[in-house]
Amino acid sequence: MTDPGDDRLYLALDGWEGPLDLLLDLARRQKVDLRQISLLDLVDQYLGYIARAQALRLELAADYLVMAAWLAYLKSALLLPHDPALEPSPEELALRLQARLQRLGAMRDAAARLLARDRLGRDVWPRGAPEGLRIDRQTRWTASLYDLIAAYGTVQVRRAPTVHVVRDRAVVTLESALERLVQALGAGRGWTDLRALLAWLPAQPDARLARSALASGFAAALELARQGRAELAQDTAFAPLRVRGVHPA
Amino acid sequence: MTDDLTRAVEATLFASESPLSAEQIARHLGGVPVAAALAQLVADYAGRGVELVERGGCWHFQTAPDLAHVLRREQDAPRRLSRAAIEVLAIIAYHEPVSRAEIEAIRGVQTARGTLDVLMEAGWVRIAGRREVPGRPTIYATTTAFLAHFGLASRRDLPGIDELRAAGLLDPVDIALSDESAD
Amino acid sequence: MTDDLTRAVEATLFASESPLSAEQIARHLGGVPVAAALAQLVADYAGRGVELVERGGCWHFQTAPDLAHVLRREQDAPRRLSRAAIEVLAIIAYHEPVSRAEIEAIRGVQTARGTLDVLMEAGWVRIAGRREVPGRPTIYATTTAFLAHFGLASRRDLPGIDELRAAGLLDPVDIALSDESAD
Repeated sequence: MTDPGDDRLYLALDGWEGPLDLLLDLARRQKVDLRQISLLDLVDQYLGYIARAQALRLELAADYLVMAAWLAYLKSALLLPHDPALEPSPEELALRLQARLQRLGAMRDAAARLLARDRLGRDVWPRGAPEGLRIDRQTRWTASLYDLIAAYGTVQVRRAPTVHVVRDRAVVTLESALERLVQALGAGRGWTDLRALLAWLPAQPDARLARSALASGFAAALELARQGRAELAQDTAFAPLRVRGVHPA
Repeated sequence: MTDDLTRAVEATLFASESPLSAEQIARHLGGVPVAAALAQLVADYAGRGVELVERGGCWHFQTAPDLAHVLRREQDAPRRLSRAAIEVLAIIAYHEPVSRAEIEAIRGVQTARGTLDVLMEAGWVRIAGRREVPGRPTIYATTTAFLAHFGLASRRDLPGIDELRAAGLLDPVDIALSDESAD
Repeated sequence: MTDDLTRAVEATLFASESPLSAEQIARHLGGVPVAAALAQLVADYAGRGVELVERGGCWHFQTAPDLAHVLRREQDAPRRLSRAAIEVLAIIAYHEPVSRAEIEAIRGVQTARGTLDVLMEAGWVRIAGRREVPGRPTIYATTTAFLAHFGLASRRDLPGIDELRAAGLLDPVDIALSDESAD
């Protein structure tokens, strides 16, 4: 702690942006081109720095310690006799570290050179009170002739008294279905498929008529069952619905 | 080559957010007299697209007055008419001249005052006088610009009621009911 | 005497609140080619207190850099960027487009959340899409406002970029390789 340079180092602890930044700073203190730094010296300086920081019980972020461990490994690998099994080789790792330092150093220099340029708003100024280019937006309304005519059609339709026309179509009314069913059951048949009882339809029935007949027939069967005049049975879901008449004794 | 003082005055006036008096410029530049530099700049910029002018003792650059049209440009912003507007337009076209109360009676809905304004702004509807009935309501009619926009030679080119019906535009039958066989 | 087109281009650029590309100027003036007029104006203003510059394809007038000391006022000091921010900005400018992981690989340290935000808020950095690699990381690039602020006609004018590229210092960053110390 007698070396004022060390003081500066410690005080600047918060100033480093991570271990690579600290390494770069230490490397620059060697005052040689980054391509020619002594990596072993650099490792020693870094480890020494970390050791002193720990001695002073300064809190070091974990990545500084990770870097220290890695550098210690690198140093021992570099000093030990060459082991061809090591992949990548320690020399290769050292080169990569050097390349990283060079790249970071280059970016730091570039940042400084950028900041030193003639900057707009600091060294050069744009016009203080530009008139501005006015673009007058003129609304141009559009509509097509079809829009116009269709709109008139809509208005006319809205004006006309609304007439709902239900198309005339073939239906089997509930009354006629009831009548048919009572007749069919009256003949004293046993259990019969409901659909068979509706077979009085024309041979080539209109599909809608057949549907109507089935619906009305079903409703009629339910009505007769409710009145106690018929029984309904179904073996399983969706199985044919069977019906038989109930005749008072 | 422009001398340094003139250049400094030029840059100061260019960068300033408001017009500056000769005294203000001089103070800004350390107290040197600037009258000669200002005269030089006025001469330099004469006939350019930008000129140096003095207004009420203060100097500023401005674009040359004859180029004012260059700085303003018109741009079309096409917009579709609203449904209400086009209905009102159609009613006017088919029934003109027609009053606002009549338009409302035909549409069966109140007509927002803005709707007629939009149609007049578009240049398609004009005030065609007043109806000589109590209250003398304003009556509206279409314009030649209306005919031009919709490609009509005259209002007689508008399809008649029978044609609209033939085109299915007046079909009052509830579509949902007539479409049953589709399922 | 300056010709009418040159005057119109001059007035347009003087009046505009932001830099304009040649295409924007041409469109504003009704579609005429303006390259010759721009070249003429650059020559006209050379050596004056105001000059015409091109930054990232957009043109604007600005005061001559050597007059900075005359024009600088107290309130002009731009907000100071942190060291981290300016370093990240340089890395993006020299390597763009670049992902956050690549920036961190170069700096050897995590980037604080606010750093990129500050640069984007300043209008100097933009999101330039995603890199089509696993994880599809967001990639960043600089803007024309960045070029304008730092007085660069294009990225080719970045200080020392050719030397850095020749030295291999701008090669794509291999995140995996440069990350061994963090394992």
